[in-house]
Amino acid sequence: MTLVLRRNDYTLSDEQGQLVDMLRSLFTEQSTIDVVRAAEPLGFDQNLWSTVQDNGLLTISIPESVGGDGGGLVELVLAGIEIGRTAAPVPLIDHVVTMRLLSALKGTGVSIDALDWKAALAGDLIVSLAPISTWELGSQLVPSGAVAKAVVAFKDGAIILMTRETPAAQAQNEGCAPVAWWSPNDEDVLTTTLLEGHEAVDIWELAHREWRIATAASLVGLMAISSEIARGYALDRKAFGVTIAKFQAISHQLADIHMDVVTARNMTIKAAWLTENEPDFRPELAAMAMAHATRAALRSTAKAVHVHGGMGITNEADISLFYRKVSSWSLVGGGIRRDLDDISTAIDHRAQELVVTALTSSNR
Amino acid sequence: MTLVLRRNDYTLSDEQGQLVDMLRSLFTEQSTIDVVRAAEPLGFDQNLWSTVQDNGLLTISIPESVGGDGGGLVELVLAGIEIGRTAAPVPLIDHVVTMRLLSALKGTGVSIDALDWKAALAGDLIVSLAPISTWELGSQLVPSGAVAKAVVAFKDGAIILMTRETPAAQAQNEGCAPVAWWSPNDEDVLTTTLLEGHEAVDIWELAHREWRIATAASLVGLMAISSEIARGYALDRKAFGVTIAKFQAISHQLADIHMDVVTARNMTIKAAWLTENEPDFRPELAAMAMAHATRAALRSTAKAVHVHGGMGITNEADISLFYRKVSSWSLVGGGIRRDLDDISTAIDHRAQELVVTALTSSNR
Amino acid sequence: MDFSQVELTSDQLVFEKEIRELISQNWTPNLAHIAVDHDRMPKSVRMEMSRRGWIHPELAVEAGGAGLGEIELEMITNLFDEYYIPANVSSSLLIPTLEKFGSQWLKDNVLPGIRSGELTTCLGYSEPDNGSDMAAATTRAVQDGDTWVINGQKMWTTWGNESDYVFLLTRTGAVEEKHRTLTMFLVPMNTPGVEATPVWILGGGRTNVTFYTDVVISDNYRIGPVNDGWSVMSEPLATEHGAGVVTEGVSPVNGSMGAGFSRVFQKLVDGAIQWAASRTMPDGRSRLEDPLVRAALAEAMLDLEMCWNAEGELGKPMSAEALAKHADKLADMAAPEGLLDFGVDGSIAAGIIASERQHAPGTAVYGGTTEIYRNNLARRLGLPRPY
Amino acid sequence: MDFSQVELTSDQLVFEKEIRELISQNWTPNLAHIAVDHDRMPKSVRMEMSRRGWIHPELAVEAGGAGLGEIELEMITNLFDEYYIPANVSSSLLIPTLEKFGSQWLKDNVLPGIRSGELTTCLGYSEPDNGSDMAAATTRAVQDGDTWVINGQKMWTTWGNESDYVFLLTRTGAVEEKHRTLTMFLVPMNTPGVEATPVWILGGGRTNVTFYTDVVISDNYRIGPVNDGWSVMSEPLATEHGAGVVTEGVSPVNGSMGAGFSRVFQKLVDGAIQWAASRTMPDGRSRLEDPLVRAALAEAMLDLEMCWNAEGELGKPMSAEALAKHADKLADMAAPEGLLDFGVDGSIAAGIIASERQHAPGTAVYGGTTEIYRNNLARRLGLPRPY
Repeated sequence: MTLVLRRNDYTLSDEQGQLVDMLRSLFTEQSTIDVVRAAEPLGFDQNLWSTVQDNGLLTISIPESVGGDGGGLVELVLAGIEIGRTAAPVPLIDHVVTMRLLSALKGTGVSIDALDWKAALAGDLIVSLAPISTWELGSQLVPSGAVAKAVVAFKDGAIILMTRETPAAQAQNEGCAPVAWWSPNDEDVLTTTLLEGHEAVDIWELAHREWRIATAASLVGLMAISSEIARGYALDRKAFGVTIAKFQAISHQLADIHMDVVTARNMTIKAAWLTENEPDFRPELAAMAMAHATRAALRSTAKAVHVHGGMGITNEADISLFYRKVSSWSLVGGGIRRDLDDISTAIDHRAQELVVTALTSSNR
Repeated sequence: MTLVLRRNDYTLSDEQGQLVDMLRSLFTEQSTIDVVRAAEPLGFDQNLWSTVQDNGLLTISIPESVGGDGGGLVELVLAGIEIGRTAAPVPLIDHVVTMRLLSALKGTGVSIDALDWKAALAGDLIVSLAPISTWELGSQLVPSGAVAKAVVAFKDGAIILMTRETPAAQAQNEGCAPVAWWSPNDEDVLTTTLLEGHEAVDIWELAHREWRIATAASLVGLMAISSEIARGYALDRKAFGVTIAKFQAISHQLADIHMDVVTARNMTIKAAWLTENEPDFRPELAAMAMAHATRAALRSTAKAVHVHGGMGITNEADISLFYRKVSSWSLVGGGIRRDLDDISTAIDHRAQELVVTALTSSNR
Repeated sequence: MDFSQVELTSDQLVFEKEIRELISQNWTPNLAHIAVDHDRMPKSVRMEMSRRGWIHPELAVEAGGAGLGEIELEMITNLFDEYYIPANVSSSLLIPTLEKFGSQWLKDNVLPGIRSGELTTCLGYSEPDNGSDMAAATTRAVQDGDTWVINGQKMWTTWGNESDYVFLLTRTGAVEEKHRTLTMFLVPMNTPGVEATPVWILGGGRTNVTFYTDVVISDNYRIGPVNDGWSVMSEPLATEHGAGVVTEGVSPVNGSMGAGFSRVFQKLVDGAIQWAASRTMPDGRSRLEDPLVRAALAEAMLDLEMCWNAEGELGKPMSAEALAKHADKLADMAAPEGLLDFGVDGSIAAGIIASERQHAPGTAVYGGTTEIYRNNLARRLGLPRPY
Repeated sequence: MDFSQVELTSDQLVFEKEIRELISQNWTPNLAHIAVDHDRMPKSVRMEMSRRGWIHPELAVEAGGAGLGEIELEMITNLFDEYYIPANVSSSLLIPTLEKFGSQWLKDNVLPGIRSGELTTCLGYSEPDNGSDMAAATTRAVQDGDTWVINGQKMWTTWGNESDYVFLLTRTGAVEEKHRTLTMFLVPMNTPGVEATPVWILGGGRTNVTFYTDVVISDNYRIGPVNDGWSVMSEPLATEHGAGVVTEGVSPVNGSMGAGFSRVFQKLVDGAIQWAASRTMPDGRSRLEDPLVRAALAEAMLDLEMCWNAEGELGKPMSAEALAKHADKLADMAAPEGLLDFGVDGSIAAGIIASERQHAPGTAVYGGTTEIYRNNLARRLGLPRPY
């Protein structure tokens, strides 16, 4: 038995810091709360999408070999956090994760003729992923499926590509996310099988992990901004003659929110770095990042609403908008129940380790 | 479809009030914290048991036909709460529930020759129940099994009676409850089959429900006294110049404890009355009372300890004793996981009702 | 102690049948609309109920009721719930207050209509800058001979756009004097200068901001002594909070608000059960057989039973928090469909879950935040007032 | 950003081997004893470590260390954890404080021994009537020429029965002046008048009440200026709380206390996994295949990962609360065996669960209650001091 130590460095490089600054100012300026409101109910703003395209944000995390800028999952996560902070109505995460998957397929020699690659790379054609495989429902509820013309899914052991002339109709939801039901059996849908076999499973699972991590990042952003809004309100609002932030019943809720934000951010960053650099190490980290971001975002935005008292539940209040987004963004991936199922693979791994330890410890 | 209304009357009758008063003063005087401490680690005090015997408490809830006083489950629950309030080291609940089961068997003509009935009725011979059937473990962990010479269990569709010359050895536990492993395969154990078939299942299940409800009652008592102790400490203790009860972080915990006590008490009383008077109505109420009392007692006593700050975790502090008792008293019945399993039978019942409603509502 | 079923008398069975008919003829239930606490009973139903004395059936016939009892009142509540009709709330709170503090003129001219249910009321307590801290009210009432001139603004005037009267908390002295310079009025909403502007809330409900601009009313509309508004308001407020509920009888013990939220909670659980019953696992078995689904549903049912057993004031915070917790948990259980709005393809009953997730945060603030309830409970436990 | 595995140098591999040998020769792990925070590193191990400069290996050889780095320090922590050896805590906290505030005499005569680990210390902050409110300390130090006379009583003097020195908070002025009349000393525990009485706590650990009766010490033992004890104490206190941890390097980011509790949490989870692996369901399959067991274990693992990702001060309350939550949940999962003490027939690893349920409540108060941590965090977020 030998000790294994790992580094615990969550700091951003200078380049990463600059990327965050750029994204922060871009989304803060362009994705104002008015823009977000105006983009409802569909949850998509074409102008903002054009800005995203024009600023080259769609190729940041795409390999150079297929026309991208060579960045990785970590950069996508940093973008995801900034998108979450303004609830930006653009399908950047779904699109880029899907393009990364398709790039990986291209890398193994799969040809993707059913898709106009150049248009997709530029974002003129939006693509999305169907992160879970609930084919027992007949159709799949697809994030960004109401704005995408191409959806990549996993069915019967194969990675498939579904395309339509126009996006599917949105399935209405409280968060006004552009989710839609897609089915290969739909007569408007053209389906191509891209890859089958073990390699397909591996590539798909990695893409699924990337989707969870990047989506977790967007939830981190939602929580972070909710935390700041609630803090600001608690400092401003007076009751019984004092600022309500002086009440422990309020300030401790704000402390709890902060703990959730920090841990969710750190887990997401760690999962991104390790998935990118050591995909075989602790594959459960992606599901952990998503599960924690989901529950933390659900409870933190609820607390942030509650700290506002009655004002929080009015549609006028910004905080109620962020609250609404959370469940739409998080549940479309199947929810914590499915994440826990994947996390539980770590139980079997650990059970084996413990048996090994028990055996070896007598030989110490 | 016709409306069904039920009464919601939780008040005690005069007789019940008098019983509670009598029990309160008896246990407060006789089962002092010093007595409880001195009875550890076994968790049994012979003097207190003699007092219980002398005061006729063992026959309160036993039918007159078999030598009892004719009271019912509600009276046993009221006794259970008072026992819990002092963590009284006597196996009254396990004994009486088991005697009620044996009485029911007698009522159907089963003869119980393996047991000295008179001695058991008087409490000179302690009997207990093995509330869950975890025979996959080989043995059964039996509450009061370390002080009982006879244990009734359910195995392979039959109600069985196990007897020994001396009680089994205690299995050590943090709460110092007299639990012990019992097995019909043990050479010291004489096993008799009392009843098989459907009737056995029904009688057993009712006894199991009674055990849960009466045990829930004892947890209610534990919580209630913990609540009072914590409240008293919070009023006395000063920090930062004021009584700590002025801090919302403290007072809101005390409020939460109180909510748990009230709901656990009411659920237990309601379950007892309905199990006694309408055993076929909502059979899940027993498991609900036990599950809620368990979780409420676990969290409430933990909060009561925490309100004490560092003092709470010292062995000298009374509150730490009540905290220790909770898991031993509650988990020996199998824990909330098993309760939820029984509660879930109500899902199937409700699913059927909802189908019926859906069908009939169109005929309104 | 008694939890037995109430054997309805033949009169009561007739009563039930009549109400069912009355509702069927005047109302179509909207199954998508489970959280009805911001809607008002439809006027057609109310007028028919009122004509029969059934808005407050427990009152004597002469007093506008029907000389019936607690059981009939509970029957109405349950039937309204069954048909998704909002219950009649605020007016009931005011009857004892008007009887005790109302001017003779109010007793003669307004109270009968409130008793019978012909007239409706709403509550004007909170203000934009004063939510739970009502003693900080700034809406001003200035006496001018036999009349009063009112200026100010109220928040959360639910039903303010469709009520005949507002039970208004006003300031009649220095704000610094807190609860010692408050005065209550029953202001006719059709008085010039009263205006209601909608405020839409999570879940789609409507409440209002109401504006009072140079509203002139007769002194007849005053309730209780000048500057004694705190005493006048405290009883209906306590009743709203669910205080003083007796733990016997046929009414639920968890207070009016707690019981209302528990009824919504029941519908949430029913929706989740219907979702599970209509879904299969990949292996073809019903989701009702999925151990994790069963555990989630069993936990929800357990908490529902817990809420019904919360007494009086405890009912509201406990049911509000249980509702929010299980709206989240059941949405997760039913993910991804749990996020879909009612009526959307694939949502089936899951729309109830999504809608309840939107409704739940409000339940934790209506009638005072859960923090205020815990403060109040702590006081009742003999703990000192928090800082 | 970097989460890569550290490639240990050949020197470091030798270092690891040497420590393993050193431990094996001086220590037998007690698997029943997972919560070791109230035990002290065995003296035989300590002396061997000290001799090699490994108590504070990051210090220069001249300073009592071994001129090694952060990695070696982290290796020691991990190896101690593997062998169930309590870590060296309080003395490390004091080195920077003694360097900054210690008298020259202390620096010359005591600091070297503390650096090398030959001398051990304990903390004397809290008093029976003042737990988290340290500015209310009443243990009095009165100057008498070149000496001080100390009288008072301290609570929670963990290791007070086996330390060479106590870092003592005393009152040197009016109590009403709160933190402005406090003075710190490093009192030799073998001074006449110092006495330690055991206080046994949930889980079986020992801490102490220490009594100081006419304890006379030289002024040389004073640390920092008279009446400036608050400044002297604040840095080690903040370090104990986990403040200022940088989020880079090989150390866990969740602070020393948080990391310690997280390591215990890992053992709890491991114990629960071992329970599940050794149990079968009635149908004969392993409990590891029970969906509800899997869900319970997965949730615990999720929270464990969350705790490792809590930064600095957050590590302690989050890991304390996660530990308590899962001790309860896993005890329930393993019921009825979850209630049995370690080593009892049928308990197998479940004894860890029962023992952790006893240990957990303490983690929420050591070094300040979770409420104090939340107050502090709120302050760091720019919120006003609570009432």
